[in-house]
Amino acid sequence: MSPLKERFEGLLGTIVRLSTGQRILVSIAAVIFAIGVGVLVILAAGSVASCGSPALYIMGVEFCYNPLEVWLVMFDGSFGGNFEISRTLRWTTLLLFTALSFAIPYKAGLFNIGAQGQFVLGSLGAAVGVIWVATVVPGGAVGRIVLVPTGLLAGAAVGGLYGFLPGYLKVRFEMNEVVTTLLFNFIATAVAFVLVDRYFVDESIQGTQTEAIPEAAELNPQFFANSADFSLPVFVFALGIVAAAYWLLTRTTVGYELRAMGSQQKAAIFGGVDERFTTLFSMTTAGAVAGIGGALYVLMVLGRWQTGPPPLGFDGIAVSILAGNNPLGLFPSGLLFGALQSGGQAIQFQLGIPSELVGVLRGLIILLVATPELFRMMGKRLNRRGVIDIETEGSN
Amino acid sequence: MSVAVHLDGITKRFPGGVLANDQIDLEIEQGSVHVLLGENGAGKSTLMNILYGLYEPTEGTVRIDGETVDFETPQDAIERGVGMIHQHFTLVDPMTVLENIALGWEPIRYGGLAIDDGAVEADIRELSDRYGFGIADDIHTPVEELSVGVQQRIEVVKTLYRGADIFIFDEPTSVLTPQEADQLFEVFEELTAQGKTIIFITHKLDEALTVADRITVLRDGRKVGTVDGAGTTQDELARQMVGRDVLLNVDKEPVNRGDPQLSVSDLSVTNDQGIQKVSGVDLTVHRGEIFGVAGVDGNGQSELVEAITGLREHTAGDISIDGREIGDLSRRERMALGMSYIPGERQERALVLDFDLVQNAVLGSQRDDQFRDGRQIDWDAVREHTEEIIETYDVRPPNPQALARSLSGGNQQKFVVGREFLREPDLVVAAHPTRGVDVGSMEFIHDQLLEMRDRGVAILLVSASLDEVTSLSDRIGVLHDGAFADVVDPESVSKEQLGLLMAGEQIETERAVGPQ
Amino acid sequence: MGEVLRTAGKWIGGFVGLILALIVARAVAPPGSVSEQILDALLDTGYASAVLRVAVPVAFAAMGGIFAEKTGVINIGIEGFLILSALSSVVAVVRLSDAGVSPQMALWTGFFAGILVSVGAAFVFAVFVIRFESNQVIAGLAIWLISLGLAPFVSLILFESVNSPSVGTFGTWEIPLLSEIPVLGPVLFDASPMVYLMLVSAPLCWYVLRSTQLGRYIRACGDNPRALDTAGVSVSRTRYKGILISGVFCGIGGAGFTLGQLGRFVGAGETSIGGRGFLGIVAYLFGNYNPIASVGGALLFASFDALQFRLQQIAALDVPQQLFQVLPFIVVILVLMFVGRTRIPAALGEHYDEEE
Amino acid sequence: MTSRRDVLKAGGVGLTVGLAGCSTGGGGGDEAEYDIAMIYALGGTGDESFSDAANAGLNRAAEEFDISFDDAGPQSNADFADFQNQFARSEDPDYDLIICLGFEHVSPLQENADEYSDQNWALLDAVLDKPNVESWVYAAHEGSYIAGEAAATLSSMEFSAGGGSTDPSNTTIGFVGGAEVPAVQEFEAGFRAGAQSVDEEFELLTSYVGGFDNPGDVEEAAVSMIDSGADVLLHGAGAGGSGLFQACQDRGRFAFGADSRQSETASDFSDIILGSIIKGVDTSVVNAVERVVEGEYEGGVSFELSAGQGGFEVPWGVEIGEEIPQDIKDQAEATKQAIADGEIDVPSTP
Repeated sequence: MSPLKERFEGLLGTIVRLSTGQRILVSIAAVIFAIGVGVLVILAAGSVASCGSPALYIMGVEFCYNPLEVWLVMFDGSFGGNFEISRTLRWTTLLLFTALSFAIPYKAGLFNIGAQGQFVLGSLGAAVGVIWVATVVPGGAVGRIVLVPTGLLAGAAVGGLYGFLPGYLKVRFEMNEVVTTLLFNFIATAVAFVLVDRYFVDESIQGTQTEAIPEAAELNPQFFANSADFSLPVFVFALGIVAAAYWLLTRTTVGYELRAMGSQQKAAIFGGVDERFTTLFSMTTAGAVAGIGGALYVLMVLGRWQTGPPPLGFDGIAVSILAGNNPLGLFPSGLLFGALQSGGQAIQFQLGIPSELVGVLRGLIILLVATPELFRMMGKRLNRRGVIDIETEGSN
Repeated sequence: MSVAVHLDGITKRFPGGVLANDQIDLEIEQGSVHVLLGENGAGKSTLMNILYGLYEPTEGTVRIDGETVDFETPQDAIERGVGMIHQHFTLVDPMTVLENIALGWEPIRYGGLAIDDGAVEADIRELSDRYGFGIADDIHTPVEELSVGVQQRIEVVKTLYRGADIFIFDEPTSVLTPQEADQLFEVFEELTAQGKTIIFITHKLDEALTVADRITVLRDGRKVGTVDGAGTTQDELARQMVGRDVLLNVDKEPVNRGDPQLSVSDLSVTNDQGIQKVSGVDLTVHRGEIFGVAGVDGNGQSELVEAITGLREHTAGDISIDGREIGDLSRRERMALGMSYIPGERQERALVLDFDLVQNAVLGSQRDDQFRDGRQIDWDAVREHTEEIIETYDVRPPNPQALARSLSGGNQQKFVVGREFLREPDLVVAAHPTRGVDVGSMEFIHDQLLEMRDRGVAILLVSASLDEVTSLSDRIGVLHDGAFADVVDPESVSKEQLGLLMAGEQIETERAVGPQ
Repeated sequence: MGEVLRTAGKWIGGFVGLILALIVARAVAPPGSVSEQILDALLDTGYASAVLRVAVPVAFAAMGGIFAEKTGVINIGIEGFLILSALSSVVAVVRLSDAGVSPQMALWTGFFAGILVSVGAAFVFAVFVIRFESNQVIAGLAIWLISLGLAPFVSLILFESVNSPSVGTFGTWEIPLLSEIPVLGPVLFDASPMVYLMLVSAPLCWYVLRSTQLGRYIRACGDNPRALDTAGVSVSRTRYKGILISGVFCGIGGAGFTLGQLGRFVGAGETSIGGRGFLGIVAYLFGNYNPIASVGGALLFASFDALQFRLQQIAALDVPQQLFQVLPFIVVILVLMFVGRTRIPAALGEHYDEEE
Repeated sequence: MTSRRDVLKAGGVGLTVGLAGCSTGGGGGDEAEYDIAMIYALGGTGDESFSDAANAGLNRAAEEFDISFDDAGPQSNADFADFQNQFARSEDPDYDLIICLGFEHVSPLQENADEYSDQNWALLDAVLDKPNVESWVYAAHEGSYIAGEAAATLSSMEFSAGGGSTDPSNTTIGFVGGAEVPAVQEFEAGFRAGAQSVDEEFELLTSYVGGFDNPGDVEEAAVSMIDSGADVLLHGAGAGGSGLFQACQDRGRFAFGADSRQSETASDFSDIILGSIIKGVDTSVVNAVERVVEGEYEGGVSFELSAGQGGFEVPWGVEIGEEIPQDIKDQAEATKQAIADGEIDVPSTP
């Protein structure tokens, strides 16, 4: 028995042991808390920044930003209109994939911090695959029927392989997947850059990017603003994948074995679960799902592969953790982060407040959700004072 | 003699309502060996952790040498001369003997910029000589490289180094051979001769009688009574411990031995650290018999069991079931051949504590056709099966949705036994099947084992409890240092002879009956 | 102690042997060949100086990581501490310079301000993982992500750009006489104060962990917290100390890199820290939690990185620069694969309840 | 500069999308006649170089014409498309021109130029052939030719000024670029050609660090060049360029800046900055705005700013420029004229 394994069993313990209801409460509390801290950050930033006419006076102190205004603009920028909604849903769609890429291995007791790398290489695989296949298939509807699945499969294959590798290193060499997946992100970015720069670069324009994918492969906007790079069928497809993951985890034998492995490794092995198989399976599936997300980023959003992808892989971790790593929670959680992403662009655009604020909120939410004990303590304290009356005693 | 420790009305209630100690009064005389006797969970360790400052009592007071003390941390206790040697050693494996002994009590120099290791070393040598511990050569060796017996002596030296006058030993012999245990008891004599006081926690009656000046029996968190070591008997103590007469002898049918079911030949197994723990073991378990494996914990029992059940690879030898070689088969394939396994570490291995009983009921059978519907698990079938286990094996509460974690030890074990027996196995490997369960559940599980045997199932029973092994088994293999010291007939061998075998010594007895 | 000296001797001997082998190879390499150019680049004293310089942030991150992990707390947030310290040191210098403080004074005050902020962040992290029992991996990840957002955010608010203005650097300290020694002088005795600090810190950390009371508590805390607890030493207090020391080193890494070398903070992309904290984690895994070996790992990685810039200038070579930068990651994965597992503290990642 | 908050206050809280802007400026206040939007290169302003030059041009345009402007700095490559979208969709104000800075805009603009065919766009430092896009590119290689010539002359003689000095004993100079793309490679090509016009023996050490926000790597690359004998270095590394200045300052060598007057924008290093190659980013911004204001905007054309067209220039450093021998400056003027006259043909690829 590797000591690594035991240490992570211990790690997973606190979060796993909460009931579903408690977990939902913790998630909601974390979001509210993060928004509260966000208010403080905005006020602090507003008191430091220089501006002609302050937006707010509190006790004689000038604040350049009014937090209420910021949240309103953020909301407006996420859901205020057809374009905003589709932009939000675009991020939500992609986040569902990277979040699933964290959630599935988590259920098997593994931390996949590598969704970003799997996403990057998956997207490159999809772009290159589609461009290659496009040379032999006609355009139009026929091309679409061939090219879109090609892109998705290529993304899944490359991403899956890139998820398989850390799984293999763990199974064969007992290497900690937290470290390997973390490093693999950096390696992926470098490899993708060099590959594109040397072999797939589009000579006609500057920059490190592939050619544009053929029009037949592009997943064009449907039912939504044309320029929002969002396609409703793709969104439905994403929800379908999430539903499939839920089915896999709760209904199937493999899913059962995976959860047993994640919940209590020794017992799973006692029950005849093959540790190597569940590790490889969950990591490969995770990589493939992130790779599909990458493929959709190319097919639906960018239309080509380009350096400097957004950090969807890391956002996915936040989405998954906020959802308690439960596929059923991914949609609301993904929607929240999609809205934050979208709203972040809006506050930068309209108020001049850096969209990096969203990055801070994202980190805060992760931190707080990973700390259920904090809320339990607060609950106890409030309970004792008689402010609220809830069952706060843990199950252990 | 003066009284070293007074405990007055100690009560300890844990969060969640568990009452571990209930109004316990105790007086321990200076320079004596005082045994705290009780079953697992009787509250012995909790009481001593209170004396050692690890827990704070909910009620009651502790007095040392007549003076009331209020220990908040072990540091406080240590400063008042109380030392504790835990069942699980509190040694830091990669650190040296010196570093371990001095931990927390380093003589610092230059305002904390350095430690006077020379002074520590001199002290250790002096203690080692005075009490005859013989650890002077190992002072700069990492403790992980030393044997268990030496590690325990280091624990004692560590406690002495901290200036302890009162020693608490928490089940120190469970990891020792009888001979090592005897050495420990000699250390006790040395210590008491120098005026030290010893509190010795155990659940082994013979040990208690061997060393005790006085014996206090605890049961269910309450004190039953204190007696003089010289004036009591095993039977008397046993009755006090469990609260009634224990039936040490189980009624069982004469053995009806069938064909060999499990055959192991020349089996060798290594542990995680690559140290050979099982060397060249041969054994055969026939249908309809219980083959018992006795021995002090740590002599290769767990490695043997893990190799047979498919949880650990073996380095040499053959394992076969019903004549079929299974050495290379996975755990799942072995289960499919009719092997059931009741592990000792029930909470770690046999149950997923955060799964409900339904999900636990299918653990191990998740790929059987009975519970499958294509790729899916047929949860309706599993639920029915769960209800059957609960009903047949009297699991309480009878709620399939209950989390395994929420059940008591006995009920958890009954559930496991039920699940494994309902698999209709041809071979049962039971390791410490009644460890930590209440007496009622223990009797129930013993009955179930015998019933399986009488139905013609082959049973390999491994237990640290000699009583359990001798009363249930038809033959007993005594494991010492990874090999069978002998295979004997329980009817024709005394406990003393078994003890010698466990210590690795040969005895003259009639050879075990039946085919080998 | 004798064994320690023998080990040190072995390493120094091996290093000298390597240099000698390179010199011999250089002597026999055909004039004007690419291999001659590569060997020239390797044997240059400027290259050796570059290796020391480039190693600084990675080495301090590694030492910081060791102190946290030795107490049993996984610190993935190292990168975040480096980022926070880098930014705050620059902010302090800018503010102090605006207030008319002399440049060197401003730089050193800024350096300590960076460390202070890093320690503050480490304290918050410690409270979360010790008091509130956060999942350590996720909390560390969160610290990184928060810093990655917060630093450019603050920079934008204060400087109206994710990048700070330039503030200058400490420059190099030339040690009289010693710097005159041929070859060694310019490499070891005409360097940034941060390089000296690194070279002093490595053996110091090693000594502290090995031979001081705090060091032993820290080691015991990560391997068997119960042993420490039963010895009457508070596990959580020891963990607080370990994490705060971790914060100090990460602060030196971030501020020292920024004020010792870059002279500004860049918040675009992965910030000017750019994964050096993660490289630190890799370095201590490589060095098996030994501070000296881990700094050696950092130097090894730095030697790849510094080599890459030199190889790029050899026209005949076509060096994929991006791949070179991730070479340390690949090397560490290969080392862990074929040389063996690191021995991690046994209680790493586990919360310890003092009264269970 | 007036604050964007003024705009916000005017609009109240219930905002409509399109009230854009990181910073709003302009002589005409809120009721300016023309509204201009600008989207910077990745990372936005603060690079002391490319994006800052465009920002300077915008401010200059705001002084000259009756315009107000809004701008935005993308942080990931998905932002380019979104920001283009957002400005183009805006109706209040309805932007008369959206200026996109840098080659990274090309790919999303291909789509958005069609999508918003009524919108006027200007693309800087790259070419896109669309009827509603005017492209502006620069003859940066010609500017770097002049710098290369001056660098080689100084490198060949004993010269010291400010915090640096040259080493006449060898013929080595250096160039550190950001991404290896044509817009940067032309710096390298011109610099080498200029140096070799002085002496065929001159060798240009070259390194690309892969991005424009990485001063640490730029510094190491520059140090290794200095170690190899380079005494005058040029960068084309955007915000990373400060690393090159740092390396030169620490080691007493000289540098040429790029895109902005860096002896002023990076004033900490003015004691080693000989001069800067300005490819005319600010000029092109002013020109692009002027074409809209004057009603000359036609789209579908591209302009290359070269010598004599307000394109490149090489302003000498404010601190040590005066110490550069006059004959070198005269020669630079002559060369500039010769390039404008077509007498010298400067290569644009290495």
